[in-house]
Amino acid sequence: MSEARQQGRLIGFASGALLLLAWAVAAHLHGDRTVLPSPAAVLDVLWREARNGNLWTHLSATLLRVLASFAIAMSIGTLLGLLMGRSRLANTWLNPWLIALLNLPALVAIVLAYIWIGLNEVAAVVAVAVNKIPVVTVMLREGTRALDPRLDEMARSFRMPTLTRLRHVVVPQLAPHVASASRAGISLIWKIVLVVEFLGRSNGIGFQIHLYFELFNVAYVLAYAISFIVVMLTVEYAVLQPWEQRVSRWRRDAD
Amino acid sequence: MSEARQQGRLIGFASGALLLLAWAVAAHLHGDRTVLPSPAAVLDVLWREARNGNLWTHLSATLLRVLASFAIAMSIGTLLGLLMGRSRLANTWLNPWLIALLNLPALVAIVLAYIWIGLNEVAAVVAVAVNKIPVVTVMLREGTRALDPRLDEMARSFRMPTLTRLRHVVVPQLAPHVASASRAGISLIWKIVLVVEFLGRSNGIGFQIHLYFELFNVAYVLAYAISFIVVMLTVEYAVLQPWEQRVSRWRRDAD
Amino acid sequence: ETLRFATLKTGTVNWELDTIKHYELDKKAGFEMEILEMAGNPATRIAFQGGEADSMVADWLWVARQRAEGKDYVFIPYSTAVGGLLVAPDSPVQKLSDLKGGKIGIAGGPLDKSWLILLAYAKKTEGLDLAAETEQVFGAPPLIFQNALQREIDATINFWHFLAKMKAKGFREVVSVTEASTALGLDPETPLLGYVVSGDLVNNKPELAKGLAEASRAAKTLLATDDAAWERLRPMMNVADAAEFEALKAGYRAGIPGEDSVDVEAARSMYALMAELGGEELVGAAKTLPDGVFYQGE
Amino acid sequence: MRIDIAGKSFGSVSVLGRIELDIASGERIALLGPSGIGKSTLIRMVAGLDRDFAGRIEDVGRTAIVFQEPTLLPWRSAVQNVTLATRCSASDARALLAEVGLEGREDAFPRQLSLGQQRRLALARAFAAKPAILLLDEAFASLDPETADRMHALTEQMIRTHGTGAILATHDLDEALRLGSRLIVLSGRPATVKLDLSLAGVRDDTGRRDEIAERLKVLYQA
Amino acid sequence: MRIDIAGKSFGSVSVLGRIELDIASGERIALLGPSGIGKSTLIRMVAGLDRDFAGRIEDVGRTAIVFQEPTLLPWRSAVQNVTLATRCSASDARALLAEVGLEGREDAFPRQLSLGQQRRLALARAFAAKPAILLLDEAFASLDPETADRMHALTEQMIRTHGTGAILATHDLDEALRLGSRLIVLSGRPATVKLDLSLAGVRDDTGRRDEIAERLKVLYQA
Ligand SMILES: Nc1ncnc2c1ncn2[C@@H]1O[C@H](COP(=O)(O)OP(=O)(O)OP(=O)(O)O)[C@@H](O)[C@H]1O
Ligand SMILES: Nc1ncnc2c1ncn2[C@@H]1O[C@H](COP(=O)(O)OP(=O)(O)OP(=O)(O)O)[C@@H](O)[C@H]1O
Ligand SMILES: [Mg+2]
Ligand SMILES: [Mg+2]
Repeated sequence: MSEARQQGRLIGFASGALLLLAWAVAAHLHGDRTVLPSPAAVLDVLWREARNGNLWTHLSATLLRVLASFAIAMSIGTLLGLLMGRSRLANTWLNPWLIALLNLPALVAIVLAYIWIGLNEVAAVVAVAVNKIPVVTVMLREGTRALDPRLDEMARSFRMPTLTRLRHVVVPQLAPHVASASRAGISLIWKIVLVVEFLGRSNGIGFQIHLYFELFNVAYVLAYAISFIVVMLTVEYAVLQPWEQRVSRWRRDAD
Repeated sequence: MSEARQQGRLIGFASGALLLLAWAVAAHLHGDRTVLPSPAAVLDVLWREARNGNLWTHLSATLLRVLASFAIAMSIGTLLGLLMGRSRLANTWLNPWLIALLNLPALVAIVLAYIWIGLNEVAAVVAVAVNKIPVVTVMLREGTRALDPRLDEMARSFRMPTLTRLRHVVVPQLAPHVASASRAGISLIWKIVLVVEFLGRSNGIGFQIHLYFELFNVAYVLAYAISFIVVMLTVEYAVLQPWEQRVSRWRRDAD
Repeated sequence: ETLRFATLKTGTVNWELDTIKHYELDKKAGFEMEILEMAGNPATRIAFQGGEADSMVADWLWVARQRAEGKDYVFIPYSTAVGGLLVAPDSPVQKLSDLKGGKIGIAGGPLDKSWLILLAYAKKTEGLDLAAETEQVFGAPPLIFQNALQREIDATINFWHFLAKMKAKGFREVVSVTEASTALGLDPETPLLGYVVSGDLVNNKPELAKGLAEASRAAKTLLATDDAAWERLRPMMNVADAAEFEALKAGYRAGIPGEDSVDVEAARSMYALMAELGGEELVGAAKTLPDGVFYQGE
Repeated sequence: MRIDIAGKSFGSVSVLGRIELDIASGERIALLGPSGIGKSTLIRMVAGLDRDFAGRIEDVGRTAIVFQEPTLLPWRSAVQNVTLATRCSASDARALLAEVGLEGREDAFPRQLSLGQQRRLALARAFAAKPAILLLDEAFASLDPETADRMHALTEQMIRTHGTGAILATHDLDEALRLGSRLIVLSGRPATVKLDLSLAGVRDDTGRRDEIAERLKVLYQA
Repeated sequence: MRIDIAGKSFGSVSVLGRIELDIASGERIALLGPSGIGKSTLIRMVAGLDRDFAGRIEDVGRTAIVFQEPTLLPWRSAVQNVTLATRCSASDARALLAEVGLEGREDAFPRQLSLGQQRRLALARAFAAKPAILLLDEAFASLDPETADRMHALTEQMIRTHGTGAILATHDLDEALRLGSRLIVLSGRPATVKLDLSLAGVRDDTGRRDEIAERLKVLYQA
C-alpha cells in the first residue's frame, strides 16, 4: 500500500515535470516571450514578488475571500440541495429560483452586490457565494436523489438519531458528490473571485492579474495565476487525496 | 401521476410569479430605478429589443457558442472523467494537469486562446471548452469511482458488448452526475461565454451586458440577463425535467 | 488601405471615429477605417496585441511603459481631456490633505493616469503621500460612479465622461488633472490620450499613420464648431438630459489638443518626476521617458 | 399489536387483501407463503416503513428488523454497523459478533464479508437493538445447516431471555416450528390469511408436522 | 476444465489453500461448505472475475453466473435485464420469465419485485445465456419449497437438453443430490477440498445420503 502510494507520488511528480517541460518547449517554439514567457521567466517573477512580499499580500487576500465564500456556499448549498433532493414540494417551489440564480450572470450578481452592499469585503464575499450556491445546490440535489432508499429505511427502522444518520448514512453516500462539488467549487469560486477583485477590490490575485494584464505583462499574469494553482495542488495532495483515500477504504478489496 | 405533474407545473408558475413579485416589491422599496429597475421597466426593454431584432441576434450568437462549447466540453470531459475514474494509472498521471487546468483563471485561458488562435469564433469556443472540460472531468471522475463494482462484474461475466455496457450499465449510474454536470455546466459555460464575449467578440448577450454595464443601464443589463434565464428555464422544463422523469422511473415504487 | 480600430463601443473615441466615418474623412486622408467594436477596454488590448486591430486608444504613460519593456508602440495624440478629483456637493474637502483617512474611488486601477498625476501633485505641493494616507477603492468605472452617487466614497477619480455627468449633478472638483499637471511643470496641452499604433506601421506605411492623424484632426475641427455634427451623435452618447449632453460636448471640445506637436521635453520632465516619486511601481522599468513614444509626423 | 389492513397495492396491482390479526405481546408469528405473495411487504408495513395502505397497524412497540437483504452500511466496519444502528457499546457488539461467528472479522467492511456473514451481521444488529418485536425476513437463508442451527439457537435464547415477540417470514416449515408459536400462511391474489393456527406442541409431533406440510403444499399451488 | 490454485488471499487473510480439480465437460459439481469458507470466491475465480490469485484456471468455456445476490440492472425492466445481458430475443426472454413464474411482471423494474422474484429473474438470465457451464451461487435460496422445486426441475431440464456443465454452491444436500453429479466439500482454514465424490446413484439411496450428511456435519464443525 505505502509502496503504491510512493509510486503514485513519483508519477505525480513526473507528470508535473512533464507539464513544465511541455510549457518550456511551447515557449521556446513560440518565440515571442511577451506572449508566452518561458517557465524560467515566470519563476523569476514569482521569486521576485515573493521576496518583496507582494505575492503574500495578494495571495492571502484572495485565499481569505475564497475560503469565506467557499464555506458559505458549501454549507448553504448543501442544505438547500438536501432539502430539494428530499422534498418534492420544496423542489417544485424552489426550482425556478434555483434556475434563475444558476443562470444569473456573475457580472450582474457582482455589480448588484457592490451597489447594494457597497465596495467592501462583505459585498465581495456575498457576490461570490451567490454565484456558487446554486451550483452546489444542483450537485447535492442530484446526490440526494441518488441516495439508497434501503439504507434510509434501515436507519429509520432502527431510529438512528438524525445526526448519526446524517454522518454515517447520508454523508458517505454524498461524499463523491461533495468531493466533486468541492473541487469544481473551489475552482469556480476562485474564477469568480478574480472577477470580483477586478471589478471592485484593491488587492488580491485577481486584482494583480488584471493589473498586469492591462500592462500586457504575461509573465506576471502567469506568475500570479500559478501561485494560486500551486496552492490548489498543495491542497489537493496534502488534504483532499489523503482524505479521499481514507473515506474510500471500504471500496477496496482487502483490509 | 398526470395530476401530480399538473400540480407541479402550477406550483412552478406560482413560484415564478412570487419571484417576480419579490423583485417588484424590492424595486418599489429601493426607489432608485437606475440601480434596480422594476420588472415592468425591464420587460419594456426586453420587448423593445425583441421588436427591433437586437435580442435575437445576440441571443442566437450566444446560444450557438454555448451549445458548441457545451457539446465539446461534455464529450471530452466525460471521456476523460471515465478514463480517470476507471484507471488509477491514468488518474495519477493526469491529475496534476487536471488541477492546473481547473484552476487556470478564465481570463488567462481566454486571452491566450484569442492571441494564439485569433479573434474568432473558434478561439471563443475553444476558450470556453478549456475552462469547462476540467470541471466535467472532475464530476464524471467521482461518478465513475462510485460505480457499483457488482454490476460491472455482472456485465463482464455476461460479456456484454462495450456499447451495451456503456449505455445500460454505466450511463444510468452516471446519470445523476451527468445531470448535475449538465445543469451546473451550462450555467458555468454561459458565465464564461459572457467573459469571452466581453474580451473579444462584437456580439452576444455578454457583449450587450458589458456594454450596458459600461453605460450603467441596469434595465438593459437585466433584460439581456433575463433573456438567457428564460431560455434556460424553458430548457429545464421542456427538456431536462421530462427526461429526468423518464429515466428515473425505476426509482419509484409502483409502475 | 484599411486601418482597423479596436474601440470600446461606449467610449468617447467612438464619437470621433463615427464622425470620421460619416463625413468620409478617412477616405479623404487616404485610408479606409474599419471599426471593431468591443464591450470592454481589455478586449481592445487583446485585439491590438493579437494583431486583429491596427490601433486602439490608451494614454501615453502606458505606451511609455510598454516601450520601456521593449514593445515598439507609438502614440498619436487624441485628447487632452482628463478628469480631476471630485467630491460631493456638501463635502467639506477643499484640498487633497483634507482627504486623510478617507476613501478615494478610482476607476481603472492603480495605474490610472489621473491618479498617478494627482499622486505626484500631492507629494509635490502638500508633501502628502496620498496613497498611504487614504484608502483607495479601485473598481470598474460605472461602479465607482454609482458608489460616488451613493456617497460610499469620499472622493472620485473617474473617466472624464463620468465626471462630466457627476458635475451635472453638482459634484465639485477639488483639483483638476490639468491644474495638477501645470503645477508639476507639465504643458497642460500635452495630450494624455491617444491612438496607439505599432512602430512597424509608422515605419512601413507612414502614409497610414499620417492619414490617421489628419482624419482625427479633421474630425476635431468639425466637432469643435459644428453643433449639427453633435446632434447626429447624440443617440450614441447615452445622455439622460440636455445638461449632460452639453457637459459632454463641452468636455470633448475642451479636450481637443492644440495644433502643435507634442512638447516632448515637458512630457520627459513629467515622466522623470513621476518615476522619482512613484518608482518602478508607477512607471515600470524605465526611469526616463523612452524615445519615440510620440508620433512626430514624417 | 393489532393489524387491520383493508388492502395494499402497488400502483394498480393489489398485493394484500383484507388482513386482520390480533397479536399478543411475546407471540412469535411464523409467516409463510409462496415467493412474491407479500410477506416482505407486510413486514415492512409492520415496521412502519410503508404507510401507503388502507387500514391501520397499532400498538407495534419497538421493532428491530432483519431485512431480506442484509442492508448494511458498506462504509462502516462490522462493529460500527452494530453500534451505530443500535447505540450498544462496542464491546457488547464484539461479543454479539463472536456469537454469530464473526470473530476476527469485526473490523471488516461489509463488502469484505461473504453473504452468509453479512446476514449474520444483520442478525447481530437486530439482536443488539433489544427490541420488543423482532422482524426477521428470511434471516436464516443461505446459511449452512450447522450455522443456521446455531443462529436458531441464538434466536431462541434471545427470545426466551427477553420475552421478545417476533414475526418471521420463512420458507422452511421446520424453522417455523422451531421458532414460532403461531403459524400464519398467506396465499391468494390479493393475498389473505389462509391458515392461522397455534404451533404449541407441534414441534415434536411429526404427524401434525407432515399434515401441515401437506396443507401448505395445497395452499402454495393455489 | 482444470482448476489449479496454489492459494488465494484477501490482504493478509488466506482464504483458499491449494485446490486442484479436473472437471470433465458436462460434469455438474455441487460445491458445499460452511458459510464464509470461500465458495463464492472460488466461483468468482472460475468466472474470471477475480484473477488476483496464485495458480491458474484453464479451459473454462463460456460461463453464465447467478450471483448470490441477484445483481440486476435496477433501471431496466425484467425483460431487458434478460435481453441486454444475453442478447436473446425479447420473446424468448418473455417465455423464460413465464417459466420461472414471472408472468405478468415482465415489465417491472427489479426494485418492484420480491427478492425471490429477483432471484428467479437472475436465474432466467443465466439460462438465456445458454452457457457451456452454469455457475449457480445459491441460486435457489429464499424460494418457497414449491417454487424451488419448479426451479430445480427447470435447471435439470436445461442441463439435460444442452448438456450444460455446472458448478452449484449450495447449503442444501438434497439440492446437491438432485442437480449434482459430483460433490465437492470445502473446509478448513485456508479452505481445501475435504471431500470429492461422485453422486451417481446416491439420489435414491437414503442410506448413502444420510451417511454423507453425517460426514458433512463433522467437516462443518472442523
Ligand atoms: N415497489 C413495488 N412496486 C410494485 N410492486 C411491488 C413492489 N414491491 C413488491 N411488489 C410486488 O408485491 C408482491 C409482494 O412482494 P413481497 O416482496 O412482499 O413478496 P414476498 O412474499 O416477500 O416474496 P419473497 O418470498 O420472494 O421475498 C410481489 O409480487 C412484488 O412483485
Ligand atoms: N473482498 C474481500 N476482502 C476481504 N475478505 C473477503 C473479501 N471477500 C470475501 N472475503 C472473505 O473470504 C471468505 C470467503 O468468502 P466467500 O464469500 O467466498 O464465502 P462463501 O463460502 O461464499 O460464504 P457464504 O456461504 O456465506 O456465501 C470469507 O471469510 C470472507 O470474509
Ligand atoms: Mg420477501
Ligand atoms: Mg457465498
